[in-house]
Amino acid sequence: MTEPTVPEPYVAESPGREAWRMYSRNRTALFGLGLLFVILAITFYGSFFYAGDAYDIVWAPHEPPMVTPEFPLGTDYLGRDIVTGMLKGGGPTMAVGAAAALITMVIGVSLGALAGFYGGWIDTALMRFTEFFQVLPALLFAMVLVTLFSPSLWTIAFAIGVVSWPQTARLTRAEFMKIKELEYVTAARAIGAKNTRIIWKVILPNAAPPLIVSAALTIGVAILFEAGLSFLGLGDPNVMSWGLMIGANRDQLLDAWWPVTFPGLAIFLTVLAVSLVGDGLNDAFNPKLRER
Amino acid sequence: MSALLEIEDLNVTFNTRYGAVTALDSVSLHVNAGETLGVVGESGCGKSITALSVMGLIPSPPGRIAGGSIRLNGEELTTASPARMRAIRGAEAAMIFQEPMTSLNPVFTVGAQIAEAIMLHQKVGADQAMRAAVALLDRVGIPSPDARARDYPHQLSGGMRQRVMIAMAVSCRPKMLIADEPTTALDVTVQAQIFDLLNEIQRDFGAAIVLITHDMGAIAEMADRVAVMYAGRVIEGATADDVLDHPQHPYARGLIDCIPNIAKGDAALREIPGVVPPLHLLGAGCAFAARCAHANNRCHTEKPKLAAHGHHPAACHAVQEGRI
Amino acid sequence: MSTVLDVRDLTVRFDLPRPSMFAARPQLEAVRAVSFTLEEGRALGLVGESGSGKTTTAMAAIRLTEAAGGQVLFDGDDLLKLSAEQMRLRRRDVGLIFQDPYSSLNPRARVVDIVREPLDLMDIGTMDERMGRVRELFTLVGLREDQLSLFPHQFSGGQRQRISIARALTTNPKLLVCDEPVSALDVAIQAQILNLLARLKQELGLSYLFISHDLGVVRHVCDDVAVMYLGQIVEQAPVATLFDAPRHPYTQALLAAAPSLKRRKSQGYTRAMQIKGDPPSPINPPKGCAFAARCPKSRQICTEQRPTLQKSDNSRVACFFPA
Amino acid sequence: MTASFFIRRIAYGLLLMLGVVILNFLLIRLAPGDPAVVIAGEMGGIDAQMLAAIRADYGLDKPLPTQLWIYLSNVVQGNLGESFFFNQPVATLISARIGPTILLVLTAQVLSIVIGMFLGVIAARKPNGPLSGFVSVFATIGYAVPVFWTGIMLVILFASVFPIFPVEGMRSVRLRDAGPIAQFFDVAHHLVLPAFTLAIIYLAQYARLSRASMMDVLGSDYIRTARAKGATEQSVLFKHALRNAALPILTVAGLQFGNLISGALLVETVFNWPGMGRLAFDSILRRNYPTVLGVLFFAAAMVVAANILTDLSYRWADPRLRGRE
Repeated sequence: MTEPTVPEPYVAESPGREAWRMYSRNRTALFGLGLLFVILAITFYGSFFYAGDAYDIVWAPHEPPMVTPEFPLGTDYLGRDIVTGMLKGGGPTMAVGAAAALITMVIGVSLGALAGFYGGWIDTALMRFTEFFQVLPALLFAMVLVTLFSPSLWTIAFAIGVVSWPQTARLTRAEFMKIKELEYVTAARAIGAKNTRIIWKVILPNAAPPLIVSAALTIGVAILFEAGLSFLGLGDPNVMSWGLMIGANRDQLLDAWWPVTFPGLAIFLTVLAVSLVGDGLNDAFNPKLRER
Repeated sequence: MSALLEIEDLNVTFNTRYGAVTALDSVSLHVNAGETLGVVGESGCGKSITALSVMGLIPSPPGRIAGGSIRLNGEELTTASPARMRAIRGAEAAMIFQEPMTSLNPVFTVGAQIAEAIMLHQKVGADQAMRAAVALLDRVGIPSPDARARDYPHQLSGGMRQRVMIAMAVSCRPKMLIADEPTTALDVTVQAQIFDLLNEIQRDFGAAIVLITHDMGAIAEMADRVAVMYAGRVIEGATADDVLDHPQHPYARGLIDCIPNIAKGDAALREIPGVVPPLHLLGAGCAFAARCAHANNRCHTEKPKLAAHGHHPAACHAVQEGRI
Repeated sequence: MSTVLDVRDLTVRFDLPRPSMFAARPQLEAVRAVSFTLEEGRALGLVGESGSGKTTTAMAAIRLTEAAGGQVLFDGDDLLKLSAEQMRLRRRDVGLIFQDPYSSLNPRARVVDIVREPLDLMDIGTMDERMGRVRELFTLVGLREDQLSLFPHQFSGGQRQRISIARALTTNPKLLVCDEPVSALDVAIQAQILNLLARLKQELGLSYLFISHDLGVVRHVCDDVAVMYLGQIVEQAPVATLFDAPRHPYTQALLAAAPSLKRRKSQGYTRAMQIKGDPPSPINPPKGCAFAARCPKSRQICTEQRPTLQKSDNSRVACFFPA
Repeated sequence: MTASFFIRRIAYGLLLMLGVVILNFLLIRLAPGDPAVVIAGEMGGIDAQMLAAIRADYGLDKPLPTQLWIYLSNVVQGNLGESFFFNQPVATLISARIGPTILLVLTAQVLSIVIGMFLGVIAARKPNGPLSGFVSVFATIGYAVPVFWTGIMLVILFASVFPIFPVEGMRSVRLRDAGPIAQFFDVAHHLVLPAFTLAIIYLAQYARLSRASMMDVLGSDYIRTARAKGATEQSVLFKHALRNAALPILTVAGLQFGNLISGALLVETVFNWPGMGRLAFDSILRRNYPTVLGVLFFAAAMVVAANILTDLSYRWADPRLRGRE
């Protein structure tokens, strides 16, 4: 005797597709995604159209915006074009953000997964290690690392990754601990699945939604970090970035507001876009909201 | 004599992503003073919504009482002011819930939580309320009530917590006590204790009890009268003996025959095929028609009314037409 | 009739957090020297309230929980002594069904993969053969082939439990461990699953280790019943004997507490036997009989000595004063 | 029980601090180049004699474990090294600047928690109301704005457009000899912009978090129980719900403390606030490692202290944790 299910969706909607359907219903989240694409497109294509070097002195210093048509956003204290700086500075800022987020996720997810899955002394040891890193104020620690190992895009990305993984590790651990108690994990063991399979094929896919959200938000945090370091003069001095522009011009900020305002706005919009995407993913993955 | 609680043609709707769905459809019930009414049905049939409507605790939004009346002691509750409802809740009508684990506030002692209920409705000081709380804990069979009053909920067992909930509910001697699946989360020996306690409380305090349950066995032991609910409607109502011994509605028959009973052995259980339809997919006809062996064309197109025909009232065309 | 499962003195302990930094780590003895046998083609019910250790006993018997001691003889081997890989390969002979149909299926896998996975893991047959087996199982448990590629959340609770059963049967096990398989389902659906389990047992000659707190369900499904209290079996008997003539006071109390359609308020029903309080904590089990504190028949000896299971005919009871 | 918990918590805190010291040591050793040069600081005006003195002091010619031991015993004696640029012991240098940092960080913390929770609780009453919308938007924006940029914008705004708050330093020069009350108000006046800049990010986050947490709690069974016994809306909201809803805020506030100090570093730099952040910034520009590592040490100590306080207050607020260790 079969039960007729109600309602009967005969189309198998995969979790990913369902998440996208939920995501696309969310207007703010779509706005964030659009904004992100626009920013990426501008910084990517823009640097082709503006062939000049961001370090080139092209005009008189402190030219205000909207005065000279060639320099719509004005020039900085040395007479460098701000539009060029913004276009050339976006790539490195975002690249460092993405690389740092990747490092963060790799360290955080592996340690968190090990701690959460195995528990016992492994968990204790790894969590003590994590707590130790959480005691160090992240930006200060990153500053120390960058100064000791001399600033370059790589050391900056590395330093940001090294200081920001603990939160990801905690989140991953919590997810793993929660999921490993569920019956479908025991079921996998009961049909003879090995630990590696359970970690990779059973728990990780189910822990993925919050981790993906956290990855998106980590990119935002990493961009803010990079900006903060550059602002403090610890950026890669050879690569223009938004934070560097603010840091270089901040001593003259009372004479000229524009060289510090526009790059800051760019950082803000980028992080905003990334975090809106993160929030949207969070809602899309949330089963509670799905039923509305 | 008019009943203590009278629910007439109560309609409750909920806004969902499928639009407004009818959670309660013309529900009529009454409870006489001092008796126990059992409300029985599968999950999602509207038992708890009925109880929450009486207490004025329907989460709103998304829920809304769309029509009908609820009268407690002759007083209309659907139009009562929020202040009046607060005065009634806990004093004239009290409620205990399914999950004793989560129904008590984790950051206050149980004594304080009972004392609060007392102080909300009676002009007594904190000390006196606390003494009354301890006396109540003693009354509901909690050993060393003085010490337990100072405990936090997490320090008590599930059965103890449900006793605390009962103490809190009867603290102002309500005329009516609604128990929403009070033992579902408890072990069977503890469930027996709670049922016995509820019966004792009823004898001593003279309260009418509405017992909401999915367990026909609990109905047999506890209820004087029964209302069987299905998909937001009352489909059968009579004395407990009538319903248990002579169920009329095919759903009620199925519900009784599908229970594996400790008193009988091997016979295959009667199955009710299919599942309860989700509320947003209810059609014009009888909600049970799709699962019913006796359904005909009329069942699929016209909702049967709860009307006496034969033994006792049942909302079924087949019964009313004498087909079964 | 041969023995499928022979459990001897199975003991399980759990570590508890230390009460202070230097104290010894306290342990909770969840299962205390439990022994029972399960014969081929029969269903043994493990009955008890929460904390009685019934689930832990079953999980330890099939090595999903680590046992602290004892033997589990299954097909000539002591399962507790097998290497991890040997045990893994042995899992094809034991199926497992869970309580919660909503958390027992991986929400990110299609049901076809869920049901096929045991064959993949045990490396049985070709892909075509495996798919054939999955279709066969779907029909067997009352699901349709057009539902193969759906995800678990697209099924109702009862259907999910059917999927669980199909998965448990994939590798043709001899033994099915059912952990409260119907307690999360509505009564009408319960009946569907219980009838299915009864049919499968008969058709496939399966043996069940059936865990439940619901005496009605146990009476319906099982051939033998073991009643557990605080990590021990207090009474074991064939189902009719146990329900009609319970000997241990705890069994009597359980039967008195279970609601029955025959006991009517209208007929002035009052409970024959009422036991007080909650089960004692397994952290500090009493020295004597675990049930003594709640037992109406308790005497001095009950609080001082622990009764052992005494065999008579085909039943066993652990009580100094059995009925 | 709680006393022993407190002692254990402090012992663990000291262990963490030992870890920080060892990390500092490792950082000096791992940095490329001569550790003596690293210790002296590149801008410290090094000569050969000075380097030799440093090598002797830190035992740099001895094996690594001995070096670690020397370093540890120095730290235990309160010797975090010498700042050759300021020509002062690092500990002295930092202790003069830790006060303003604590003042800034605590003010920002209190502001953000109090205002954030207030906004969140009010917003939770109407989940779809305008205030709820504002809280979400504000939280998203607050999260995305670089804190130093907020500071810079405020400096531009208040330096030239509305000169009502000072945008630099902690005290006015003209009030150096004024009475304590005048000085107090002077510092408070200077504190407004930095504290607000720092608080705004966390304020936004706490508002969103407490809104979510409050909504969660308001849907719980015990709130229904409170309503079922006839409690008033105020009592439900502020007595039954708030304390439960505050628990996650407390957790996050504890975890965020390190980030708050990081933010203070940037804010101090923007507003020339005479705290540890400025010191760290100045020292890093001069490659003055002992000072930088000293700041790292003290900042970590602040985080450890804050964590202990968080744990204690959590146990106070949540009786479920009290029996446990």
